[in-house]
Amino acid sequence: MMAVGLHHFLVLSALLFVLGLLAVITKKNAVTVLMGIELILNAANINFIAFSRYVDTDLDGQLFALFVIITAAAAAAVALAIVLNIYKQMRSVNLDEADTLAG
Amino acid sequence: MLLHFAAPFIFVIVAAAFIALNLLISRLLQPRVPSAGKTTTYECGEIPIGSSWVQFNIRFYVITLIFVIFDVEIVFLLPWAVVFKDLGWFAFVEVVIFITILLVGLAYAWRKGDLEWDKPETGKFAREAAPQLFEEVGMETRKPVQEVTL
Amino acid sequence: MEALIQALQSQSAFFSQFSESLLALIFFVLFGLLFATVAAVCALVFVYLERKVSAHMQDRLGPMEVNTEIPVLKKIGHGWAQTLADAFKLLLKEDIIPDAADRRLHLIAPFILFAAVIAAFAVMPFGEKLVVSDMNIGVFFVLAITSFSVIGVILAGWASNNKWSLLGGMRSAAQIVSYEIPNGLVVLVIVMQVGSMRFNDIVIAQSGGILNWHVFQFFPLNLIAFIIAFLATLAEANRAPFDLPEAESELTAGFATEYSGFKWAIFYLSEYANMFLIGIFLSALFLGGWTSPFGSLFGGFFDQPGWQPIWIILKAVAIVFLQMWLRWTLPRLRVDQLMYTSWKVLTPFAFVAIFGVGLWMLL
Amino acid sequence: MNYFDLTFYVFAIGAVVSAGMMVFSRNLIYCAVGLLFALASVAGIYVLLGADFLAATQLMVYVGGIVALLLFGIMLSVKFTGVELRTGTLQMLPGLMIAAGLFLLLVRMVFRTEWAVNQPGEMLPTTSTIGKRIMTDLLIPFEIASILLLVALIGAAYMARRERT
Repeated sequence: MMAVGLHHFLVLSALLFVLGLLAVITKKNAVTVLMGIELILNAANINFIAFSRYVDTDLDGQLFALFVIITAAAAAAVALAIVLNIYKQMRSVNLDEADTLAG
Repeated sequence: MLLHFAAPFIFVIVAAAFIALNLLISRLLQPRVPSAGKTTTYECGEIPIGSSWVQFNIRFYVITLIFVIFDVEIVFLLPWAVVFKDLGWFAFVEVVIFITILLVGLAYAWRKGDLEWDKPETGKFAREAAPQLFEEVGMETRKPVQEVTL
Repeated sequence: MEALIQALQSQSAFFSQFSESLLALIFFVLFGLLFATVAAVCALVFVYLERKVSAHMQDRLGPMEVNTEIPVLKKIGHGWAQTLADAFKLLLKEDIIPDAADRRLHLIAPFILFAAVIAAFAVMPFGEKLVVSDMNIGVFFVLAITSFSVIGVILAGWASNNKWSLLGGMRSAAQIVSYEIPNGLVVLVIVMQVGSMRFNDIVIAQSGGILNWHVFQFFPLNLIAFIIAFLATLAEANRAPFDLPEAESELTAGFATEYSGFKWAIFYLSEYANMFLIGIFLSALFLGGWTSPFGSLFGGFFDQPGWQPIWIILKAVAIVFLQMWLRWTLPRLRVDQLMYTSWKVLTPFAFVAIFGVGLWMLL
Repeated sequence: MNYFDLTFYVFAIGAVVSAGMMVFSRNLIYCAVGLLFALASVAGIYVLLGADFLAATQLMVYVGGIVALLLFGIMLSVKFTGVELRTGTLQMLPGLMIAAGLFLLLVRMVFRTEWAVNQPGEMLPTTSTIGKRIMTDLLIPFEIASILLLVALIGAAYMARRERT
């Protein structure tokens, strides 16, 4: 087993990314899909920070990750508000049932 | 630097082990006589109606939402606060703009009543229900209690 | 901590055969155990103290009289045995889990609450050298790790599947998140003045006597900040007059309603450990931490390293006493007043303090 | 194996197992708890990469903020009986196949690429550097972030409030 380096972090990130993607494509419930998106963003952040440590040794990657976290917070807030509105309209948050566009 | 972060991590593990050990000791010492009455959900002696996993007031969500936005703001301001002494006026003006923009959000939530919780109406009982009650028992109706404003 | 390990390695042949990381690991485990035990003992002492304080303030009889029959110990009096008896009683009590509850989450919730508080103790400065981990983001770390308690409270409330628990958990979570904002903002005020988030830097910036403490700087802005921090931490710990989540008359015992035996005790361990943590946190930020109030008055006698832990613990206990005093003096707030205090009073004043201190420093 | 590697594997396994719990659990609250532990483990990974400030940010924003928000979101959007607190899954088998394929592709890419790896230096505190960068060359994103947060606050509060009236 080789010493932990860039590759280990990238593989971990890839694993978390596909798990997040799996949640997004297979779950019915909108809140769980949102959780999957958060996991994907975290996987991307691991990549940013790993590159900022091992490849480009200044803090660009970390700063990018900081802005990603902030955008994720804003996105989660708005997305949950939308989910609550869908629930109010349809009495369900299952995405396969939310197929009407008319208000 | 890693050592600095190892300490809290190990503290978490030790704290968990500490609780687990105590729970185990407690488990060995305690009597275990479960009965239907004991393991019923507590509802002041009544038999519980329905599950408690019910829907909640939307206000909880709105308050948490405002919290998340301001939490992010604090995270952004901490690095600024660390370097504030070195940077001076320029950084101060930037942050004043930053905070002012977010204060607009707070003012909006304030104005729209998102920060209000349902207020109990003081004096409602004395005004509406009490006179009728007094009348029923044949007592003299009293003046409503002076409303207390806080 | 590194200095201590290196000193040990250079001093003794026995220690020098181990690597530095291994020694650090052992130290952390020992200190973790120490703090977990201290938290437990703290809870016992503080429960005793709370009973005494309440007994004196409200002229109660019970806590003053409970005693053992052993003649020598009986002489001590003052109801010293009651808390000890409580501790044994809680260990011996049956742990009842309701059938309707979610057993796994019901078990996890107290772990989260307790572990978060103990982890925060790792960065607390008990002296210049007496700090387990003098992290460069210390203050921020405390803010971050204590936010776990929101999750613990929601999970405890939800897992019990009881209406009182759930309502108590929700209220508690809303209260904690509301008061975390003013708390974080006043921490900013201090970080601005010091230019560092390391606890020891913050404490050293206040050395040289009582007048250099942050409370008395930038008068009255820092005093306002201290009051905001005190009220916000009081509310985050769910202490009276902000103890709505466990308002006995309406919610039985809040999120702890369905907990019994030792699991219930863990909530109380966490609460009292949290009070002590708040005491140390506030005294490090505002009241000079481990520095003495006398400065060079007695030839610097009270500034010797041996006094440092005594000073900070004295200050922390004084703050804990203040919290108890408030509990037995003030009535409980209503929910709408609670939200009003946080968002419409404390948060705007915290912003005023930030702007004011910033302008003052620049002018 | 040294302590760094050991800690990495602890956090990596922790993150993957809890992410798996999030994906495969049917109970919504368990999903949220899985996400919680995955995010906390990722914070540990950040520390191992020398990102101290970001690790604390991760705990503060994700654990204290977003997970709490998600928990409230779950509790606000379930039906009254508690039975509905479950989430169904669709097309699990094709989903698994796509995910496995994508994972293999990513791993292949990771090992095929010649990364220009530098020898990582000593880990230094990052906060003051982040503060200086935000105040100088990242000034515009910093101010735009405040507008983004303002818009998110107003928009989300407006949409959530519609239910009340």
